[in-house]
Amino acid sequence: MTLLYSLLILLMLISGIAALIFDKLVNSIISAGMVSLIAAFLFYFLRAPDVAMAEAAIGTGLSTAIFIITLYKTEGRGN
Amino acid sequence: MSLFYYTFIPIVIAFIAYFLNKKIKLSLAILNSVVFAYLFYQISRLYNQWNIPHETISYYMFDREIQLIFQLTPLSWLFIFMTTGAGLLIAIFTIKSQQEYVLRSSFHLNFAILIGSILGVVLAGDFLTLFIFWEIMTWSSFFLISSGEKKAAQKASYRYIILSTIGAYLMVTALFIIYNQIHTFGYNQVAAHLSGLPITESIILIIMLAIPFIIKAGVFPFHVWVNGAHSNAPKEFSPFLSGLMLKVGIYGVILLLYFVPLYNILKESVNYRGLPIFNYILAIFGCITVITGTILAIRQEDVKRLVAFSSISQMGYIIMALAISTPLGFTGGLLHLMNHMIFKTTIFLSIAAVIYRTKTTKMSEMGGLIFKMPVTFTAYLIAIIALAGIPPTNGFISKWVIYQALIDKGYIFLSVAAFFGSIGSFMYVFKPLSTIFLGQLKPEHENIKEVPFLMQLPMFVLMALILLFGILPGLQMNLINQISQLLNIQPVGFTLYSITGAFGKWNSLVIFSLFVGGFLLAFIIFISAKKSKQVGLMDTYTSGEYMDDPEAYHYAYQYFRPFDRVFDSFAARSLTVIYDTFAQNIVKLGNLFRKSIVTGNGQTYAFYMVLFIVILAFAGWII
Amino acid sequence: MIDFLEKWSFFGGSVLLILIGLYGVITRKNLIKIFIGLSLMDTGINVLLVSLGYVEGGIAPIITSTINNNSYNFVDPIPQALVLTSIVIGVAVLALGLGVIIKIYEKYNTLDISEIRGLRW
Amino acid sequence: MVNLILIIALPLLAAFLIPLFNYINKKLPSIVVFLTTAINLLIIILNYNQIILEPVIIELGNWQAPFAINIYVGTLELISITVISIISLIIAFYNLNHSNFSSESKFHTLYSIIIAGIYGIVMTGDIFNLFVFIEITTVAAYGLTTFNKDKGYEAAIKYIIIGSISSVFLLMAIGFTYSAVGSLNMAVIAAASNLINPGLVRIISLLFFVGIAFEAGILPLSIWVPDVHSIAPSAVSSTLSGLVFLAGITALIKIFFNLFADPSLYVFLMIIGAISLIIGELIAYQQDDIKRMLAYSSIAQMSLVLTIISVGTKYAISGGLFQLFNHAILKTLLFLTAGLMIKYAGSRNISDFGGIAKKIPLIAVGFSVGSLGILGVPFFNGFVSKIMIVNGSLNAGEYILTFLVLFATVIEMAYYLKVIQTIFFGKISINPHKIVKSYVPIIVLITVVFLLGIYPELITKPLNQATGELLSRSDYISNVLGGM
Repeated sequence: MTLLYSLLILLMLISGIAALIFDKLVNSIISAGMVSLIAAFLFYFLRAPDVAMAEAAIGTGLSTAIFIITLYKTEGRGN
Repeated sequence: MSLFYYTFIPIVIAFIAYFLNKKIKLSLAILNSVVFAYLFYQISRLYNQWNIPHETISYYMFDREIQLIFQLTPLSWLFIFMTTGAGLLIAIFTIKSQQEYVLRSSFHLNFAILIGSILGVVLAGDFLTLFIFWEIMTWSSFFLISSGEKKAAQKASYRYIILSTIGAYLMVTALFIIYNQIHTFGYNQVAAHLSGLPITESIILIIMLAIPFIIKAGVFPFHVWVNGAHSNAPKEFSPFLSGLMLKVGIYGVILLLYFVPLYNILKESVNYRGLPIFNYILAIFGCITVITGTILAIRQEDVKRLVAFSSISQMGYIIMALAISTPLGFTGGLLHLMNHMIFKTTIFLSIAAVIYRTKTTKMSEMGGLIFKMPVTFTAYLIAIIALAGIPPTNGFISKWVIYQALIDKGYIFLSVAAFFGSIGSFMYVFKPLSTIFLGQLKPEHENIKEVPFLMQLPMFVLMALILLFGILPGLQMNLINQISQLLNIQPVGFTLYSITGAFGKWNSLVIFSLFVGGFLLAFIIFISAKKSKQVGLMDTYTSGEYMDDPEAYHYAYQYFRPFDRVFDSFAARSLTVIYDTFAQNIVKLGNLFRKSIVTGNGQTYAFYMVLFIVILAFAGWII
Repeated sequence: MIDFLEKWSFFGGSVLLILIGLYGVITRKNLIKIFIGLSLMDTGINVLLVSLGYVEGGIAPIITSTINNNSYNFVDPIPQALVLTSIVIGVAVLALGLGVIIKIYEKYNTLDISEIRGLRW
Repeated sequence: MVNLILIIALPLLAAFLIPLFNYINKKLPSIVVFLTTAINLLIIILNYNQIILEPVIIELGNWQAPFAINIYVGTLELISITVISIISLIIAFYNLNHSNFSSESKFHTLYSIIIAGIYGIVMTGDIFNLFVFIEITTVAAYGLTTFNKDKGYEAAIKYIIIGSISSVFLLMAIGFTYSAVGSLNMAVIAAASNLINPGLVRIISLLFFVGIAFEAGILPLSIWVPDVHSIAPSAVSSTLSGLVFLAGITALIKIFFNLFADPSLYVFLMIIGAISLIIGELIAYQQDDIKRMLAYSSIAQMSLVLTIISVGTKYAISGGLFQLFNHAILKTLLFLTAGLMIKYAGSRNISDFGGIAKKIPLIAVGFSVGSLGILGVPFFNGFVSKIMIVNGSLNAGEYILTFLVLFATVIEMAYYLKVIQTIFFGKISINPHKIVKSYVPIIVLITVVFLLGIYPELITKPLNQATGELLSRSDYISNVLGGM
């Protein structure tokens, strides 16, 4: 179990770094969403299902959505 | 009337008058004159009532009540009498003279506050009261100076307030160091505490207490504010600034050295030639002040600047006389203080009258006003005779006593400086006389009239005082001896018209008779002689060239050039530059911070945050 | 190794995530990336808070059908409540920030933070 | 006794009802905000006599202290909320005439929220609640910053970035505290703080410091302040500078005196404050934009307060606190009058204010009263606090600190006097714009300034009591926890 957590955490860190180094903003945003999603899993494993649900809905869904909207309204408009 | 009200009546009336002023234009000036006249009357009735009790007001600060004490002594009576007297004369003068002046109402408001605060400073019975009113005095005079019409007034007042504040903060620091040990600000308790401390510590504290007074008195090396402030202040305020404000600084020095007898503590320190080192240095500074003021005064082209430097040099005399702390010196200092106040106010008022009519302060732009403004001319003439120290005026007597004191103690250098200043004063006071009043009238001043009567009145009063005290110095000596008795200084012998010096007696009545005789003789010769020929001012010859700038050829321009040339290198080494450089460096440092820290980039700010944590963590907060 | 991971993986991982986010905020020039960095920091702190309240072998502090008499066996609910609040606050700030970013883009026509320096000194 | 929780709840309630009121009448929101602040003042006045006798603790949901979120109102908090309520009332009154923003109801909503947040920061006795109120305040402040469309967004984005980072640090501190103590109640933490590993305490206090000081005007953290304060509308600037800073410093005081009273940390606070003080003053001197100048001056003043309070003796703390409250009053006055002058002159530059005093005398007088108060002229409220600061620092033997404080005042004098000279004695160089002149707030504030200057015991007596409470932690702990 511990190894699984550690791997998840490693994955989270890697997606976090990836979110920062990707050139295309869309990829960054999706990576950031990944981080939130993994965090939601971690919350679940930490016996916090309510927080996990909130994180999944808000962190992964809502945040990513508003990032995408912002991107669309700014530099993404041309694409 | 309670002493407390003397300080608050002018302040309260000033605010009432300020609001009245919107409706009735002259109400402020007239109301101020009436109030000052009333105060003057009340204060003159206080003479000889030295045993009226102290008054206290409690002011809750820190965690206890602090008593603000007001008390009356012969010393403080002298100063409040002079303050209200000078204030009254100037208020009367301003009724007419300020009709075209835009900042009139602010002038009167601040002037009344200033008078009230000076009364507070002088009547204060403890250091905190002194400090509070001292600050109010500084601030109101700051506003008065910066309400001058010239642009430079703002810079001058700036320099004034910064220097004064530095002084005041030194004083407050010293006061609170003492307060924390004895929990009182009373004069006697502070003195008693200081005499119990180790000598170096108490001397440092005494110096810190003395510096604001020395700054206000315009003594070298803090004289840098004086000329700017005097020359740029409103023309009606310069007389007060020079005549009285500088003297309040002297009051502080007297207060510290004699009234709160810190001199007794200083006596135990290192002595040099029979004087405590502090006093000796003060005397030397006074002497430097005399020389600097004189040399710089001679160079000036602007009449108000010239008189301002003359004030500096005269303050040097007073400081010198007080610092040598012999009975004769003390008497001479106080005499000169009173007399300087009288004649310097006269000079500045007559100059204000000239400015009122000609609207300029440049000497080379005036000339020949003697026929147009005879009263002003007479006032100026008598005042400069007093300033130069020629009998039968009051200025002579006080200078005579000071010389006696200096020579008696054998301070050759100081005596030479005093003589130098005296001779220099002949030169610089003669310059305005000959260039403003004598010489030829400028074409544009053809229609000038004498100033209105209300402006002449103060000048008449002051002229009368100059001659009165010149003939009957005993009037002043009476009060001075009372002060001396209060301060445990041996009184100087005197009668109504004579003073006993170290090397003999001065009898002013005899001298006065001689002078009157001489004057009458000269007058008869003048009447019987042939009239001189008048030449037009622009009737100047050059060698065949057309003159497009006759101003530069005016004889008043660079009047004492040969003399100035001797001291050119001295005058170039200005203290002002040092002060300014220091201030500029601080400003530059600030600019450096601004440009390098506040970059405007949000990311940099975030980085500072991280850096801040890291530095704190490794500077010992955590590790 | 496993012991070390068990003890430190959540703590270390969340702190590292915060530091990664911080690094992103400080180094990335693009405003959206900066806000991604901020949201990473938020996520990191949330994981940290929850892991601080985690009790080994405890059960979730929610009412379930399983009967549990041992009240010490619950995972501490307070940090979870804190994290819920913090998530909501975080997303509110994020939304506000992104709204401001849109306005900034309309005004400056760039998302490069080093070019948005009208206010300085 | 009226429940004190109302003074937080009322503005929050008003905030969410304002859209509704706006629907009824466009003028109504500002009146509602005015009324809520007035009611708050009334509540505080009604409770004043009781709280001054002994601290009031209100536990939410009728739970006992360590378990429930509680509100603690001791003397310090009482003075703070009194000052806050007076100033917020004055600003709300000012807004009655001056809020001509296109989205007026939003402005009033956010203003109500920020007021509620400020009260919360001051009164709360629970560290997570503190975090929530700080976030409420800052989020509302982000919103209020953007009301000046021109550069408001730029200021807001910097504010948001810095604010988010520090909120992470604050949250981290709260998490560590909770994991070490097992409670979020300030009194419990205070009681347990001696038992925690001292290294951890230092880490936690550093994180708390960073998380809160960014709202309290300490320089490297509060470097966003000039941008935000100079761009935001005047009413907001005065709220941020007067009240939010007050709340921030109050929170810091609670953290460093009640929670983790570790005297070895005070020296750091003192040095940070002193550096921030000098740099703030030096930069303020350089400014030509009057509101930026005032903002830097606020930074310097707050640093001064922090420095003096961290001396840690009774006299120093009461002096610093007095300065804090004076600053709140004076900066409100300064920002309101500066805002009116800016509107009148149509420019933010000090050099364009020449001779403005002849046209709008009361506003100019208000500005100079504020400046002279900050400079500590006798019979202005700043004089007493300045004297108390000097006394406090000398009493503790901090001679260098006294020197720095006085040196800073001299610089401060230089730049405030520049403005005063320009507005009174400068030459008129503008073509004035028409403005709504609101005299009542200015007159009220001037009156308060002189009242405190002439009768300082109005505030120094309660302040001594507050200082006594701050310095006796055990009383605080036993007050909250009862016999536990």
